[in-house]
Amino acid sequence: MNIIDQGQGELFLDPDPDKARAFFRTKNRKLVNKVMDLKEAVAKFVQDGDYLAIGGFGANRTPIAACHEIVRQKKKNLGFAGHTSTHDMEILSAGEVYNRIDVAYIIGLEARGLSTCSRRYMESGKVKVTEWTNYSLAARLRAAAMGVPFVPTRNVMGTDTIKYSAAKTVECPFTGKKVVLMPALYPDVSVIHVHEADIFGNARFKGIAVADVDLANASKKLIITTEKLITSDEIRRDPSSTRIPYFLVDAVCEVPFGAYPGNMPYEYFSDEAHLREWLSVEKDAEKFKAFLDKNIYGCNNHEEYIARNGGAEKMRELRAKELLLSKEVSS
Amino acid sequence: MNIIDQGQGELFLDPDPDKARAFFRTKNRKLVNKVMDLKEAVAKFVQDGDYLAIGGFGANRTPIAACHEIVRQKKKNLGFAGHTSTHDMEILSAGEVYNRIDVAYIIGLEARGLSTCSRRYMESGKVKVTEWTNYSLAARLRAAAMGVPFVPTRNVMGTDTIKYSAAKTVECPFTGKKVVLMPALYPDVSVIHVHEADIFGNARFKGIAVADVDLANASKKLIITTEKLITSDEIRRDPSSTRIPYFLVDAVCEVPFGAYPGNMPYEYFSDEAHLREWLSVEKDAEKFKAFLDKNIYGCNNHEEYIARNGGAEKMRELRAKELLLSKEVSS
Amino acid sequence: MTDYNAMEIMISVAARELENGATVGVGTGAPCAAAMLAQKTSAPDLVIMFEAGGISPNLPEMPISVGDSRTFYKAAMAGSMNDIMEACSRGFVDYTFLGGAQIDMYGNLNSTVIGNHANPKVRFPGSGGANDFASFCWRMMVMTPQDSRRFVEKLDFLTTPGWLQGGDSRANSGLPLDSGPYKIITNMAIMDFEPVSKRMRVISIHPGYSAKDVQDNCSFELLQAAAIAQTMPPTAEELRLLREEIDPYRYVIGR
Amino acid sequence: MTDYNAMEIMISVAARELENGATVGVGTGAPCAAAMLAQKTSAPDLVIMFEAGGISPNLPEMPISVGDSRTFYKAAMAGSMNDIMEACSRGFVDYTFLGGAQIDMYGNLNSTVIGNHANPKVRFPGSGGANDFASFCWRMMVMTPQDSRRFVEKLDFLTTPGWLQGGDSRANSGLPLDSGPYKIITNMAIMDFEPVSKRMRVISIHPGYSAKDVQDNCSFELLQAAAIAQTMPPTAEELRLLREEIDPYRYVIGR
Repeated sequence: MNIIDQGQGELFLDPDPDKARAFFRTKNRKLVNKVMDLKEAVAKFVQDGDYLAIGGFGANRTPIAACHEIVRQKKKNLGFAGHTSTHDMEILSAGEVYNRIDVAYIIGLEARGLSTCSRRYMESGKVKVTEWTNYSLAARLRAAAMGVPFVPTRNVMGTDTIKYSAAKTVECPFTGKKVVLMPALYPDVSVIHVHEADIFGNARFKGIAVADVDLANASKKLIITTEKLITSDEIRRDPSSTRIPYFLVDAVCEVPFGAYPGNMPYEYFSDEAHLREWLSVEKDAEKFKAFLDKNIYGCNNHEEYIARNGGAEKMRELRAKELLLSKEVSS
Repeated sequence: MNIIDQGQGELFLDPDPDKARAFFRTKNRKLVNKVMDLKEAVAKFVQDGDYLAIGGFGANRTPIAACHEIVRQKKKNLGFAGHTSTHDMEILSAGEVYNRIDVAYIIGLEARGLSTCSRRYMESGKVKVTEWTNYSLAARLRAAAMGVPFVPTRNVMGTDTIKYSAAKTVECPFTGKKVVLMPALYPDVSVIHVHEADIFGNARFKGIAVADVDLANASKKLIITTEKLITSDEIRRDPSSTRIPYFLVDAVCEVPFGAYPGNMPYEYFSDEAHLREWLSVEKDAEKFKAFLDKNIYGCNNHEEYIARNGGAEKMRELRAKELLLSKEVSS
Repeated sequence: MTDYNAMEIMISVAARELENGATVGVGTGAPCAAAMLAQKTSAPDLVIMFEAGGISPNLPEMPISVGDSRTFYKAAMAGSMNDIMEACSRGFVDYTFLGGAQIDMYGNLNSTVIGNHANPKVRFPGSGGANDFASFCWRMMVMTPQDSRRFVEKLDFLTTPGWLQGGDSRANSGLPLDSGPYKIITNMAIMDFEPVSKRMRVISIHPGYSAKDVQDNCSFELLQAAAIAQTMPPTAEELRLLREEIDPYRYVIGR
Repeated sequence: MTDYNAMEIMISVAARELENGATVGVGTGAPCAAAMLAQKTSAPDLVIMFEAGGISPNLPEMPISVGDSRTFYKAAMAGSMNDIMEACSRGFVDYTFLGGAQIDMYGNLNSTVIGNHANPKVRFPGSGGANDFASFCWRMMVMTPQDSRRFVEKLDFLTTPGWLQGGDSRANSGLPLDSGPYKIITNMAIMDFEPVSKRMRVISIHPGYSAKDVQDNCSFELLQAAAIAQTMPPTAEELRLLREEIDPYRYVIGR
């Protein structure tokens, strides 16, 4: 193919579908019990140097408990898909667990402001950066999910965003138009948080999917954290609701409130006060160290973290906020 | 792009995404009542010469009532996506409504045998044929849904199937591997049968999706036939269940048992006796003419067709069969 | 004269640009407030889409994130990012509102870095969905304060496409045809783009500001429309809706 | 010796090829019967997938269509055609069973036309999902009657890829690496493919048939394995399962 234009950014992963096939061929297709502790799942499936992707959307249905555990286990030299990453990136930056990143959206927490910690780490020179966009990374996951080396898109042309990416512009042989080829992205390991899963890994979630279905299909290793385990009979009673089939999944970890302090649709809203505390405490190195010791390094698990930040009463508040119960009271 | 190989088959539709965009720009995005009689919807949105695609899978969640209406209105010179087409094609062939076809699966009714009527029409020389595969046509719809002129796949290489298609083989600029580019397919009009829809066109279905979500996104005009209308409040109570958003939809037609004699998941099983009758009566031109007069031309609508083939009692039987109630009785 | 602040007039002006029955891809903050105001005034059938998957929600309050539960509250559909981005790519989305650290005379935006990319002086979030929306949606609008450090001669990094280098450059770029920047709304004025050169052009100035004020707060030369209008200030009703219904806690409109 | 018919031995032999915990993409009829038999004997954890979207159903009876309700009855997931085909494309599906009107010495199949394509003597259904499964699944198997008109020197139309022209031709074709035809199961014998030439080779002959019978019912020269086994006939248990549980109405195994 004649390449009209191509980015000079580094491609961190091999888009070769035959190499991915050789790996996927070895994955176990049996219905086996994959339930394990999150500590064990992260120790077993997140290896130093792996390329990591995190499901959800920044602080929405995001496996925050897993991000804490990855930092707690002091993983190093990870690659990271900075795809709609917000609080997840803030946590991973605090642990400096990654040294290369595909950027779509980073550093910011949307309307909440920017993370000093993420920004400091991104400006430290310790991180290799390739630039993409939200759709570009979603398209790269789609290509991997399809088992092809790329998919075409029509964004980024004419910008520095493509110049610092690893995409290539070619001429469409059907229309003569320019299209951008987005190379397949097969993360080594991903973590996705869901509402319900069975012990084999069949998983359901409610609300927006973001890019999680393609992410699940594209990932070589996949850890599912779930608000609760359900029976396989319940999964099979309504197979139309299954979003992630079991054979993609390596570990199933039951982590109630696993997206806290983020938002879990229909279950609990985000803890904005705690997220503001993160953003402010980051500005003071001393305070931030103490904050991390309290909330991550000093906790054995997510349950302890929640206990230190309001516990059951706080969860009740956040559930009421998610369900907008106040509007019912006032009306 | 250097073209290594390309099919000699005719490409019946323009894969240019800018032309599709110009059309989609003009589609009404307002929440307006789109409920109308199927007769009116077919008269209004299926024009002679249009390229037609039919949702579902042959005789499963397929808009059979719409196929009858298209034949009843004697539409002519349609293009047709022969994608997993079985009983739908049998009906459309009986009316000789199409004169060009993209073939993935045609003529057969799977385990039931082959349709003499479809085969006779396909062997008549009246139909232009381009060859594809089930996934190739699904991929072409996916490309259209993505708003790009093609997507790559790794099937068909080295076969006559690609030789008689309109696909092109190129070298992947990332891996040097050969990939096939499947041109986008934007049907002029499609019909999809669902379980539930609101008056604006927000639609839900249960069970397998086949290629209907991409088909809905790819189609320039879209007719939804639904087992029943539901309130928009019910749609909005559970937006995660919406498979087709209203702005894709031009007409909503409430057609109970609209997939009969095919299978509608969780509602009614296929009427195998009646499908066998179709296959046998086709072999005798006289008998077939009378059969079509009785079941299509002589009916005003699907309700009359059902009344002539067992009516409510038959529908009860097929529901019991779908739900496997006999196994509960016997156990 | 009704009393209002800079954010309130920007949001009111932006809302008026959205006609009834249009589709708009929005982010959090001012763009979302503008879309909500439009729904409560001239465009009750305006269809709001959020890049994370929310389609046509009945927003109960302003979202904090484009992916939080509010973005698909009583929505027509809770879809995926690809559902939204592909709808944009197919030409189903009419408008989007974007912002950035820098904007140039062709409406190109920088939200990536200040300084050079290898070791930037300042690192920003990057494109997010901005480049995608600006590439795909028919008409891209920007709400931003009028400030010489924002309105620059040359961007440090071209994150998101406007009219690129002007003239036919966008038409020849490969980006979808006939899409591009439409209006730039600041605290001082409304700008569009001169059809041939695609350079930014002042078409309306807000009460209390002069053409000189606008140019003095822009580092490149602004074209002037033949007739420059005076912007209609926010109406009492627009202000009431913003202050009482849309942003009662003044997260966006401030105090 | 237990009494059985041609279809029963083909299905029994096919079932034995499917190891426990493998994934298999199947159609209706004999392939589905073989997969169901495997689940009831040596491969309880065999995962069945149907091209229309059904993943790992608990089949209550044999489906009439690869898209009917039975194909996702109590399934792990009722997905889409792309969910299945993309799983195959990614290398998640180990086996598939196919058939056709013609097969050649390299396991290529014709299910499109007899005669020339422009005006065929006979028109068949076309590829359906066969080309896709044969392109993507690791090991493609065929169940077909041994018949000189089916086992032909040259196909009228190469619908579905086997080893193409043999040797390295498939490896160089662009199709996924290391995928291809594995076993051909007929009413008389089991064939595999000689590793270098990729030509069809007899490895086992069913009771009651000779090497000559097999060759006499094939239009091309069959290679012979160094040691040719005698196929184990269907066991009483295999026959009981087929006749009583899997196909009680004998739709597939006949009377």
